[in-house]
Amino acid sequence: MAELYEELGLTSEEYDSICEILGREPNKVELGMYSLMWSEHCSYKSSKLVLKMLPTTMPHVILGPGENAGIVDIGGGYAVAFKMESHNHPSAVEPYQGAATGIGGIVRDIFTMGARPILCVDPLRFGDPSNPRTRYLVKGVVAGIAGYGNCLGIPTVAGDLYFHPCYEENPLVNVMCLGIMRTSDIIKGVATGVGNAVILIGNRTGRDGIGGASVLASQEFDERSAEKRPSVQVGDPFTEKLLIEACLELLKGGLLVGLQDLGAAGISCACSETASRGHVGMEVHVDRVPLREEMEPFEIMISESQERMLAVAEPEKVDQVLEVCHRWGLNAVVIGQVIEGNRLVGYWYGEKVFDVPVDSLAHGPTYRREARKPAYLDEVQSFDPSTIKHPSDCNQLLLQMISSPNLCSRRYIYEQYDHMIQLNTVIYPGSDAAVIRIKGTSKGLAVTCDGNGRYVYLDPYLGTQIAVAEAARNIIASGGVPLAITDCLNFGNPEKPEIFWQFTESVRGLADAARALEMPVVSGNVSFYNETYGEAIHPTPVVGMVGLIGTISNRRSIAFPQDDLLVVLLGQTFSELGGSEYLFYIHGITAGNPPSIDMDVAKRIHATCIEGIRRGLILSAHDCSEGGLGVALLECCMAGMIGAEIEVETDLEPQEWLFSESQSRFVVTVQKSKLELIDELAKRRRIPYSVLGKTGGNRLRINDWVDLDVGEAFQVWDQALEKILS
Amino acid sequence: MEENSEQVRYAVYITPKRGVLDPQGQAALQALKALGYGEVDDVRIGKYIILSLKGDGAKEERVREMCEKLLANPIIEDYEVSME
Amino acid sequence: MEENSEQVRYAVYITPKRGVLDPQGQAALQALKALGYGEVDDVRIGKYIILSLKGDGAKEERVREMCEKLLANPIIEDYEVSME
Amino acid sequence: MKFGVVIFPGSNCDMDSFYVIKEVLKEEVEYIWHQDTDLEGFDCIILPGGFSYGDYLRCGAIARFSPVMSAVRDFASKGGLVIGICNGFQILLEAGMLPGAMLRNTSLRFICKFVNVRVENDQTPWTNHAHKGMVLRIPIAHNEGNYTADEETIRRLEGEGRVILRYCDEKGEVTPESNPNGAMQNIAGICNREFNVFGLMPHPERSSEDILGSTDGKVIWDSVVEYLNQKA
Ligand SMILES: Nc1ncnc2c1ncn2[C@@H]1O[C@H](COP(=O)(O)OP(=O)(O)O)[C@@H](O)[C@H]1O
Ligand SMILES: [Mg+2]
Repeated sequence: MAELYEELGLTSEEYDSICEILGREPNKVELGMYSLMWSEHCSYKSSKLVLKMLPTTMPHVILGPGENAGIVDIGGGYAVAFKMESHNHPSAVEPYQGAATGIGGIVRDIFTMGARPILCVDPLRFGDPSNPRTRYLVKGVVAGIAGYGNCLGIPTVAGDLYFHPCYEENPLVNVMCLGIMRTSDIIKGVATGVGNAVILIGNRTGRDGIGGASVLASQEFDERSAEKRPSVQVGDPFTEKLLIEACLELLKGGLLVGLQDLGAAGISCACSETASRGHVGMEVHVDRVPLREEMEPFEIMISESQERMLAVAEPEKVDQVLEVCHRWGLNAVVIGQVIEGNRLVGYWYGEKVFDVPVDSLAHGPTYRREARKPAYLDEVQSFDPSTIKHPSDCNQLLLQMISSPNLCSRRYIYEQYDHMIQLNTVIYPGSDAAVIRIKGTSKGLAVTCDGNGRYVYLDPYLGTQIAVAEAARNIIASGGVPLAITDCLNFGNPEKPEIFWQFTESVRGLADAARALEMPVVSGNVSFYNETYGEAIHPTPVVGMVGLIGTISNRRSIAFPQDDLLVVLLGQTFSELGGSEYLFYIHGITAGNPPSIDMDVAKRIHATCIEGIRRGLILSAHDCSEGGLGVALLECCMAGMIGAEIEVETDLEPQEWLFSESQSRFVVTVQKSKLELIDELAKRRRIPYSVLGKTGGNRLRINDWVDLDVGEAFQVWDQALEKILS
Repeated sequence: MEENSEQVRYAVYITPKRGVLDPQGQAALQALKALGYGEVDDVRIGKYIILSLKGDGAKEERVREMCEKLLANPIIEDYEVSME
Repeated sequence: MEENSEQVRYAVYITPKRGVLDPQGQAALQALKALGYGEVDDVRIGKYIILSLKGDGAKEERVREMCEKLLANPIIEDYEVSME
Repeated sequence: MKFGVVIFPGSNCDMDSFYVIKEVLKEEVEYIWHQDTDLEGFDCIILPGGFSYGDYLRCGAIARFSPVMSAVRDFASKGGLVIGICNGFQILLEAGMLPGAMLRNTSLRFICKFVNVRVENDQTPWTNHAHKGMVLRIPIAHNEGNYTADEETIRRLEGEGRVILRYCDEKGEVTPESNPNGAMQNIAGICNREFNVFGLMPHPERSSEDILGSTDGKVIWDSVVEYLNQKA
C-alpha cells in the first residue's frame, strides 16, 4: 500500500495521518476512499480557510454553504435553493458528455434539497475561436448542455461566454441551477436514526470516472488493465428526469429522513457526508450495489456513475420508498443502514472490507498554503492605455466591436437551449438578467452570472469586486433587488504561491464586494488545477446572482421601448480602457488597470436605479460593462429595433467615451416629463448622471462619431457567433 | 450520389466502448422486454455509416482516418471498417 | 451482462430509406469534404444495434419482429439482420 | 368538459399543458399515467411535449407502446379529441395515428424560438376560432421536427385539407427561410382524416398568456373549448 498512495495523489504526511487515524495501515478499499475524499475537489483542503472570509449569514439566508446548495427565503412561504459547479476537466476530455454530466450533477444538488429545479445558467470560457479545437469544444459543450438540460425540462435561461487564449487547453464549463420550494419542504443531506435504511436509487454503477484511483486495479490486474480502464461518464438525462420526479414525490410524501446526491467520490462521499452531518455511523453492504459490469469493492465505493441518489428512510417506510422508485422505473436497493457510533463500515458478501471514522473521511486535512504576489502584475499594471493609437473611424470600430467573439449576440447558443419550458421565463436570454415569474404570486426572480477573467488576471481583488458589482447591475437593470450570490472559483494550481495569492485576493474581493452590497454568499464551488503544461488560466471567479422582483410588472428589458424617450446615463464615464474588450479585441492587448470601482458610489447608483424602476420612471435599463457605452447603446437599439440620437460633450477621446468600461453605469430611458423626478432622485442620492439624447428613428447617431443603421448593425451582431464558429 | 463503376463503398460500425454507459441501448432493452421479448439479455446501440468514395485504390486507411477525426468519438466509441 | 455459452448475438443494421433525407449524413459529408476528403461522394448514417439473446434455436424471426415493431421505423428506415 | 394530460416517463411539458388548461382556460383537467387505460369522462386528451423515454431510440418510438396509447387510439376512434404537441406529435406518428415521420432538424441542432405559422384550415375542432391565412406566433422547441412523408401521403394531406399549420414569415408567406427545421411543405401541424387527432410541433401552451409574449396559441385552446361546448 505504502508505495501506492503517491500515485493516488496523497502526500506521505497524509498517508501517515490516515495510518494514525486507523491505528493501522489502510487496506486497498480504504486507501481508495481516502484518496478521493481527501482530494482537493472533495475536501477543499487548500481553500477552506480562505473561504471563511465570505459573508454567509443574513436574515434571509435559510441555509448557507456546507450543504448541497444554499437556500434563501424569498417570502410568502417560498425559498430558492441554488448553487454553481464546475465541470471543466471532464468537458476538456469529452465536451458533450462533460458538459451534459455537469448539468446532471448540479441539478441533483438542487432537488436533493427538496426544491424543484426551475432554471439553469451556464458560464463558459474557451480559447481562441480561430482554433478549430476551440470551435469543436464550444459546439460540443453547448450541445451537451442542451442535450441534458432540455431533456430534463429545465430551462437554461442565462449564461455567459468569453474567449481568451488562456483557456485554450482548459475550457471552463460552469453550471448553475436554481430550484424553488415551500420553506416547509426543505430536506437536508443528513442521515439520522439508528436502524434507518440507506437506499441507493437510480442508475447502476459502472467504472465511470474512477480516474487516478484505477492504479489500485492495475497493480493487480496488469494483463487485464485495458479492460479495467475507467470510463468517461456518459449522461443519462432520462434517468435523471425520473429521479427528479421520484425524489420530489418521496419528499412530498414525507417518506425520507435525508437525501443526498452522488457526485465526486460516489458512495464514499454520500455515505460519509450524510453520516457525518447526522453524527451517526453507517454500515454499507457493497455487494448489494447494482452493477453494470463486474467491479471490485474499492471501485464501487468511489465510482462516479451518474444519476444516482442516496436516501435514508425509516424501516417501516422502505417498502413505500421502493414502490415509488419502481413505479418511476428506477432501481432502488437498500444497501445499508444507520448504525450507532461514528464509523463507516463496509461489507462484501459478509466480509468486512473497510472500517473508518466517518468524520475523518468527510473532513479531510486543511492547509494554509503559501501566497506570493506574482511578478507579472507590476508589468501588466504599468501599461498605460493612453499611449495607444486609436483607429479613427469610430463607426467602423463600433461595428467591429459588436462582432467581437466576446460581445456578439449569444443567440446561436441560447436558441439551442429550451429557455421557455415551465412557462416562467418572462425576460429571455439576450437582455441583462433573465427574469422568471413565480406562478401563483406576483413575484419574479432575476438571475445572472458574471466574471471577467481578464480583469481578475490584471487585479484579482478589484476584478472580483467588479464581477459582483456587474452581476448586481444586471439584476437591478432587469428590475430586481440582489438577494444572494453563488460562485465558482476557477484557478490554477494552489500549491503555487502565485496562484494561491490570486485566489486569496480574489476571495477577499468577493467578500468585500458582497459585504458592501449587503449580499450573502450562500453556496459555491472551487475548481483548482486549471492548468496545462504548467500554464494556468486567468484566475476566473464566476459570480452567479439571484435577485427578487417584488412585482413582476416591474421587470425591465434592455430594449429601447419606444420613440421620443430621453436616454439617460446613470453614473459617469472615465478614461478607463485598461483591461477592456477594446484593448483586447482591437489592439490585442491584455494589460492595464481594470476600471476602478467605489463601492459606496456603486451602492447609491444601484439604489437610484432600483427606485427609478419601482416608481415607473425608468422604462428600460441596461447595465454598461464590457464594450463600454458605445456597445451598450447599440445593444439597447438592436434589442428593440429603435434608434437614438446622442449628443454629448466630453473631454475624452471619442474612442475612450465609446469603449471605456467604467463601472457603476446604467443606460436608462425616461419620459421627458419625468426627467425632473430623475434629477431629484439623483440629487438626493448624490449620484452623477447625464442626458445623452433621445430614442427614435432607425439609426444610432453619436455626435459625428457614429451613424449606423440599427437593422444593419443587428445583422452583423446577430450572425457573428455562428460565423465565428463555423 | 450517382453510382458509377469506380465507386467503392465502405461500412463503418461504431459501438459504445465496453463499460461505457449506453442509455439508448438500456432503453431499447427495457422496451423489448416490456413487449414480451424476454429472451433479450442486452442491447447496445451504435452507428452504421455507409461511405461512398470516388475512384479506386486502397481507401481503407483514409476511412480509418475519417473515423478518428470525425465519424467516431474514440473516447467513448470503438469503430470498425469494412469494404462493402 | 454476463456472457454465457448459450448466448447468441444478432446485429441489426438500420439505414435511412432511399430517397429519404438524411440530415446527419449530409452534414458529415460536408464536414468530411471540408477536412480534405474530397473523394467522399456520399454518406448515409444509420444505426448499428447489437442484440444479445438468451438460449438457442432460430431467433432471426424474432429479431426481425423486433425491428418491425420497435427498432426501425419502416416509413423512413430499412433494416437488415445478421447473426454475429 | 374535461381535459386529460398524459404523463409518459420523460414527458416534461405535462405540467405546462396542465397549467394552461387549469389556470388560463379555467377548465377541468387531470393527469393520466402512461399505464392507465381508462379514459372514461375525458373530452380531450393532450399528449404533451418532452422526451418520452429520453427519445433514446427514436422520438416517440417507445412511448407508443405504453398501455395508455391503445386507450387513446380507442378514444380517438370514437371521435374523442387528441392533440399531440411536439413529442406528443412524434408519438402520434410512431403510433401510426397520423401519417409520416420526423427527421432531425436540418441544422442538426435543437431549436427553441418563436416562429410564425399560418392557419391553413379553419374548419377543424382545433382552429374554428382562427381564420384561414391567420399568422400565429408560437414557440417551437425541438430537435426533430423535420416532417417527412412519401409523395402520396403529402398529396393526400394537402388534398384533404389536413395540413393545419405551416411555417411562414411574419406576413404569412411560406418561404424556405421561414422553415426552421426542413419540414416538407413547411408542415408544422397535421390532422387525421376525421380531424379529431391533431399533431403539431409548435407549443400553443407556451403562447397562451400575455406575460409570455404571445397569446396566439390560445386560439387553438379556445377552438377546442368552443368545439366541445357546441358538441355538448
Ligand atoms: N452561454 C450562454 N448561455 C445562455 N445564455 C447566454 C450565454 N452567454 C450569454 N447568454 C445571455 O446573453 C445575454 C448577454 O450576455 P452577457 O454579454 O454576458 O451579458 P452582460 O454583459 O449583461 O452580463 C445575457 O442574457 C446572457 O444570459
Ligand atoms: Mg455580464
